Amino acid sequence: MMPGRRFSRLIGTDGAAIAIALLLVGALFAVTVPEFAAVGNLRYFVAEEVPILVITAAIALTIIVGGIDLSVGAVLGLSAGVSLWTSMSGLGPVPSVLAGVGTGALFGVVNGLIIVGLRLNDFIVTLGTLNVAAGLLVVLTGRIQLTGTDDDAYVAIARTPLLGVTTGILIAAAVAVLMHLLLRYTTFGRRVRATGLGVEPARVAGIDTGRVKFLCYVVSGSLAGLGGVLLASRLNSVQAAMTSGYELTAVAAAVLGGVSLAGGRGGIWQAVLGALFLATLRQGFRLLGVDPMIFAMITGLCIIVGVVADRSLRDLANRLTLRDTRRSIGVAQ
Amino acid sequence: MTASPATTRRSLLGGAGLLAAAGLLAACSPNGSDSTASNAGPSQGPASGASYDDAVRSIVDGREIKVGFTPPVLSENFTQIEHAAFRKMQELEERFGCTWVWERQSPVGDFSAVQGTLGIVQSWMARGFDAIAVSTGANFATVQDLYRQANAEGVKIYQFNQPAELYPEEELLTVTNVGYDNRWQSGYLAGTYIAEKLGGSGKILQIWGPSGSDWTRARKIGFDKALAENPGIEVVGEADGGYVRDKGLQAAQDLLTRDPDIDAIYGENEEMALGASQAIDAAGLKHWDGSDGILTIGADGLMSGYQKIREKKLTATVNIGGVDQGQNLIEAIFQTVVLGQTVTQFINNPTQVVDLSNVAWHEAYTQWALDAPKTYGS
Amino acid sequence: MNASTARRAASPPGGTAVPDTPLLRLRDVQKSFGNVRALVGASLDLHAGTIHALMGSNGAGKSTLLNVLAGLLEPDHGSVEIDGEAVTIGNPQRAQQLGLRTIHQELSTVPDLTVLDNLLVGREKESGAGRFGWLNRGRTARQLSDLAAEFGITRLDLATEMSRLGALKKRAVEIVKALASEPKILVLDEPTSGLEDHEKEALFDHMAQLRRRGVALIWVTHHLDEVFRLADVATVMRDGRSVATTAVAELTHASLSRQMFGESVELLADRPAARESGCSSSLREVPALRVHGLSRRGVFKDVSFEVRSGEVLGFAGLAGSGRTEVARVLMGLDRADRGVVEVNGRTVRYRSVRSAHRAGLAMVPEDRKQLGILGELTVAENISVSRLRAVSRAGLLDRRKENALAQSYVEDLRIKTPGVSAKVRNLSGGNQQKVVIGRCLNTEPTALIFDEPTQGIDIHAKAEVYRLVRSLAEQGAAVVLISSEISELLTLSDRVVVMSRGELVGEVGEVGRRASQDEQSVKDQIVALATRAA
Amino acid sequence: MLHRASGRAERLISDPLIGILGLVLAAAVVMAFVQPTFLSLSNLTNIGGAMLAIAFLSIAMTVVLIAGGLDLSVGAVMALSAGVAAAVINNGVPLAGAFVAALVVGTGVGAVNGFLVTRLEVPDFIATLAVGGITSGFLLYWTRGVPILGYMTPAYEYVGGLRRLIGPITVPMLVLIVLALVTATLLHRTTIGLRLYAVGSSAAAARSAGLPVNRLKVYAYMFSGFVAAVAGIYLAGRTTTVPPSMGTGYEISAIAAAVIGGASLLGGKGRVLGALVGALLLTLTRNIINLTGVESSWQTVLTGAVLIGALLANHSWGDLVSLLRRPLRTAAHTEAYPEPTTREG
Repeated sequence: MMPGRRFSRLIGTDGAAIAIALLLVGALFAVTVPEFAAVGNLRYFVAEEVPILVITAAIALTIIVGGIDLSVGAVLGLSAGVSLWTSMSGLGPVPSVLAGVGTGALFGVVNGLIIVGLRLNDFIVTLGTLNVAAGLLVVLTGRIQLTGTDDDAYVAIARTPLLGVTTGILIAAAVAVLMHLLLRYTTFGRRVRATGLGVEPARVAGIDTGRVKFLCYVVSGSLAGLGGVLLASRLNSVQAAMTSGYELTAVAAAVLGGVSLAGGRGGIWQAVLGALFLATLRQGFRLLGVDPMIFAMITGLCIIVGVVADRSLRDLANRLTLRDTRRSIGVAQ
Repeated sequence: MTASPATTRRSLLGGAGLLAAAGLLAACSPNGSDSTASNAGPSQGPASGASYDDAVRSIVDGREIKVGFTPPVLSENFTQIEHAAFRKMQELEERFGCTWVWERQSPVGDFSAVQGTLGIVQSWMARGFDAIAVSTGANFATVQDLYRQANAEGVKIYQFNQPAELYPEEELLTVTNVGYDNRWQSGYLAGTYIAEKLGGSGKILQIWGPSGSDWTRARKIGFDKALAENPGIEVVGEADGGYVRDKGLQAAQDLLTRDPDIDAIYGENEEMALGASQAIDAAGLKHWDGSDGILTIGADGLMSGYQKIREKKLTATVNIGGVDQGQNLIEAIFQTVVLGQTVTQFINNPTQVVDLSNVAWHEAYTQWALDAPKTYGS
Repeated sequence: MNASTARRAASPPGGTAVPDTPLLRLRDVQKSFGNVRALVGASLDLHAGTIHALMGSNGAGKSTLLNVLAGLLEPDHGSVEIDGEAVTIGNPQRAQQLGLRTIHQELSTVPDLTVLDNLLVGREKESGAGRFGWLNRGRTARQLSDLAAEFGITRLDLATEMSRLGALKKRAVEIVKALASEPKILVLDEPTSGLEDHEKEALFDHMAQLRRRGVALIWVTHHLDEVFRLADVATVMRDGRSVATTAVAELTHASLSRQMFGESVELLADRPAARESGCSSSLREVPALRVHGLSRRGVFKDVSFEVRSGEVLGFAGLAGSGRTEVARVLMGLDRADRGVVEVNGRTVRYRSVRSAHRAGLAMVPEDRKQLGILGELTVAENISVSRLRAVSRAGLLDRRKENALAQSYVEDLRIKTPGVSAKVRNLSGGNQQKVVIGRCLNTEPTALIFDEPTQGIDIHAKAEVYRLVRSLAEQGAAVVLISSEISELLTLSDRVVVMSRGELVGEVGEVGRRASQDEQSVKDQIVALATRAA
Repeated sequence: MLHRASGRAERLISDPLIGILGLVLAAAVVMAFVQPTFLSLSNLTNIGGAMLAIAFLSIAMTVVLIAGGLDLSVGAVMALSAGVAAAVINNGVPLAGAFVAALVVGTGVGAVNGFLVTRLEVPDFIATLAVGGITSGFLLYWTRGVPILGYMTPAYEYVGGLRRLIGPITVPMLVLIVLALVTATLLHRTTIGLRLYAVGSSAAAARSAGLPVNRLKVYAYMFSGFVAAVAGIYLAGRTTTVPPSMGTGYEISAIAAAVIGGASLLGGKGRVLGALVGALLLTLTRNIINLTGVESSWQTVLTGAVLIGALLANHSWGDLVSLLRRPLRTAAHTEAYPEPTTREG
């Protein structure tokens, strides 16, 4: 009985599946590809994934609240451009960061206003703003070559080595942790989860779901902006369409991490693990010398298998928990 | 058909080493010393004598050379370059006994999948590749950091088909850039060709690649120079064709509708020029026949483009010397990695405007590369 | 076969010899979900030309049984026979082939299709769809227009998109659709919910007519009056079992309710003694909740009432009369066009859905599963969610505080749960309802609205909810009770107001003081008010 | 009779598509003044030709959306089918055989989508995204990134619309018209169409009504794959070469066009005519940019703006009309967050 319950709790823990998968894949690559676990290599490839990690957290939040923000990737690119442009104009690191995050936040506000205020479909609205953001970056880079700032302080934002990794990685980790805490341990996070489970019951429970959603889009946009700053700082260069398709990777990562597209279910760190899992696969296959074309196919398969496996595990855990619950309170029916 | 150009070229290379050296000389940047090219023995073919071969053989000592090759996107152009490289690799392998480990990875996506290129290069660095050959849509600044790291780790980076000429040579962190000058060897050539054929005056359309790419910028500089030299040529419309045929076609179609009275269309790459050519057909307009009609010119030097030139659907294209790029890339790698020589920062290859008058040998030369008997990598 | 023979044919199983094979025979049907036994053993004999009422409180296993009949669930054990032959229903298509047709309680129409297309979906062949599934709309329209007209669906309506119809007509469409397929066995799951009186009458006429034609009807209903009026046989289910099948002629109200509720029916009947004093003492005070001239365009108008502290105000009325809508406006879920809401003499300003809670209003909503619980959240999270400020500091949640709070409610309300961190969706209906009540109490409301608080919960939970409502009032809360069960209103309320067609049409005062023999007359009074023509 | 007619007229006027068409017309009128060639026959023909690929795919997407699904793989399937058609022709198979092969491949990938979404219950967004990735990855791997060439024949030039049939009319235009009519007929005049709406509107309700929900969804995905293959066959002819990146980004345009045309991501809504109008609006945006000489870098920005604008028009046109006609009617339910269905209490 007890081991059974412990087992069901273990596999029922959100994110157990993705954590195990990540560990397995990581271990597999560490054994088969000697370069994989090398510190420098790990550091590099995690640093490369920083923008994806950040927008995965962002998109996961909007999915959990019952929407979706497809514009994160393009907004990340635009914010990176605006931020680097600001820095190249000699405005110093603080205004540059603010410009980047502000651009993201602005898009978040616009998304939120249109989706909540006008009650339009989030998928389509953010698809529209995705195009707007991506297009604005094309316009920007068409006017100014964003080929690097001389401001060392700006470049240092993401690149400074610290605690064996870089500040960029630390900031991304901090974002993941903070977002997790926000979702789990604050009243706002509670309202987000409740809203995601259903707008109507949440409203009945006295939650201003419109406001909660709006704020989620603002947070999502701001995070995309922050991700953009980190990207611009690390590469010290921004080009158009650099981040196209990031949003799809982020959605896939979040879903692999167990975030339900129906809303309400899943967590930030699980989604981030999903992103790390995809990144690990990519890096592992690269080091194995697998042709990226094949890799694209394998990733697709992994996503499907992952989603199916995650669901089956969850169903099993639910059944076990349900049985335990019924037993422990002695409900016959 | 395939055999003859191959032998032709071989004899050119082997029999007339002078020509090859001259070709390299011509391509070398002004400040590069020519000695590296001329005593780069391997290119001079078997005629150089056995003792030289044995000497090199003993240095090579059957070693394995690990090369990573990453084009920005998989396309006909880069396939041609890769196969030309295979030709040279096989030649060196047979002659000097080296073995090649070849790995090609390209980021999946479009030209802008810049992060992918960086990740690929980094993983090759981690795996201790001897030489990493890069062509990327990433602009100069984006890759600098990674190259610096590579230099620090002693990994040699080679760029090919990269518009590095836009950047100060002393800041380049590559062993060499095997390519051509996009400004003067491509954009300018196309511009002057148009001006010459049109007799110095006419209305033209331009279809460019994605805004902000280095290739586009560089070719535009050259084209603008040609325009400045030929004030009679007037640009009456330009559009973004995204480097793909369908968009090039639509852009050309729209522009032609507005202004059917056009003398020439410049497609910044061949795909878009071919799209423009189709737009001419669709609009029921006449292709250039040597004196009349709409002239179309692209740039790349693809087999598919040559075929269209033969069909008179495409007037001309700038062959950017893909075959020579592939060959010289391998040669540079052999010279620097195995022999420990230096090469110039810019190894610029011959380019030429190809039209009906000279398409035959360009086509045959490219086909020879594509028919490489041995391919490497997975 | 006429009604009387049908009635004879439907003598209880195990009784005297059955003269003819039943059209449908269920024997010991069982169904479990994981470890939960939803059907412990259901048996039923259904004869052609009879109306067979299927009764029982929610959770008794009726819906599981219906799903078996609809082909949505496969039983684990037991047999299903149609015309004496054992069959496996398996899927809804098969059910229809067997002549079994179910009208589900939930609306299942397609909003973007026209009424005619909605009538067509699922029975295209029968409506003359040709090869390649070519639809024959004209024929369908001809076939069904008379039938549809009886339910108030005009020819114009047939060409109208479903989304443009009101809820009542949508229900009518479903009924027409089921009747149109001329089933041998028709299962009706609370078909009258949402119907107006004349529509109910039309439906009853149809049911009677179907009976004459030899169709067997299984009719799930909670309304005893309707059963006595129309049904031939009643099978009562309790705790997943069919406990009794009796010819209606042999039943009385009392015997039927005893079958349904077991002996514990008295539990519901006991009345609090100390009510009068509590009520009268608060009469002089400012009303805890005062509503004046509240209107919402097209939904209800000019609703005014007061509830005093310690008082239970019952809201009676038919489905669709506007009671829930008034409650939603009070809670700030919908906007009023006009009117004033005062709590303790202070006007409530509705800015967001939180305004009502802040003002001291709370609601236990109807339809617990859809509107009440947040199933994926834990018991503790469900209880604290309406007043997170109490368990947080500066926006940070204090889990210990939250759990302690929840624990206190679990004990006070006797919520059966393995712990406060169990997910609410795993609890039984009654306990879920108690969690929602706990959530409301946690907002320390001045006035508390209960909207159908005992819908879908078992008899014991019902009794506990009753006790809770009473003790809340005794502790000084003003309670608004919306219920469709008149006896529930009579049991719990001090006064009952009646709504009809969006208006308050009358009040039955001092219900609590009346002697129980008056009950019938009060009931009649309420029904008369509620059904009064506009 | 009069009553009925006025009901019809009212329905017509309050049709959101009228709003979008108004937008298109307004743009056309403005353009007619700004750039007279806009209304020239040749430009209109251009627009007609340029919208074909998106139009095909938006019809495919509309059907999937109606059935309550989403197909992010249409672009990749289009490219793969184009590749198959081209490669098969290059192997000496006659045109018809190649087309059949392409259609079979497209429909097959659609069936895989359907299987994943229905049997394995993978969310449609993820399933079709992954299948799209696998499909385009396969095409890349198969072609090694080299465009497929050399399959063009005079007959294929007709198929690709490079040669015209009569006047400005090309074969693919006719194919589109026929496909649109057939699809519209299927959707509105046959059992399966009716059932697709029912399934998309509420799978649960459809299931209890005895409809084979999963099978219908699979049909919708197969149809989508089939039409994507038609688009691929056409596009291979139009561009006379199949680069592996052919389909990139098309799925997004297809969704945009379908949604502009009134389809809903929540299922149960959408029309073929709407899909065509959506495709037209998107193509028009590009055409206008090219014609007016607006810097091409603004193109993406404008596309995004048009998408949101159209959604808005779609969303509030009915409201606007009903507001004007019947001031007292309560606002229509919104698409994204339907107001609570007020239950009978």
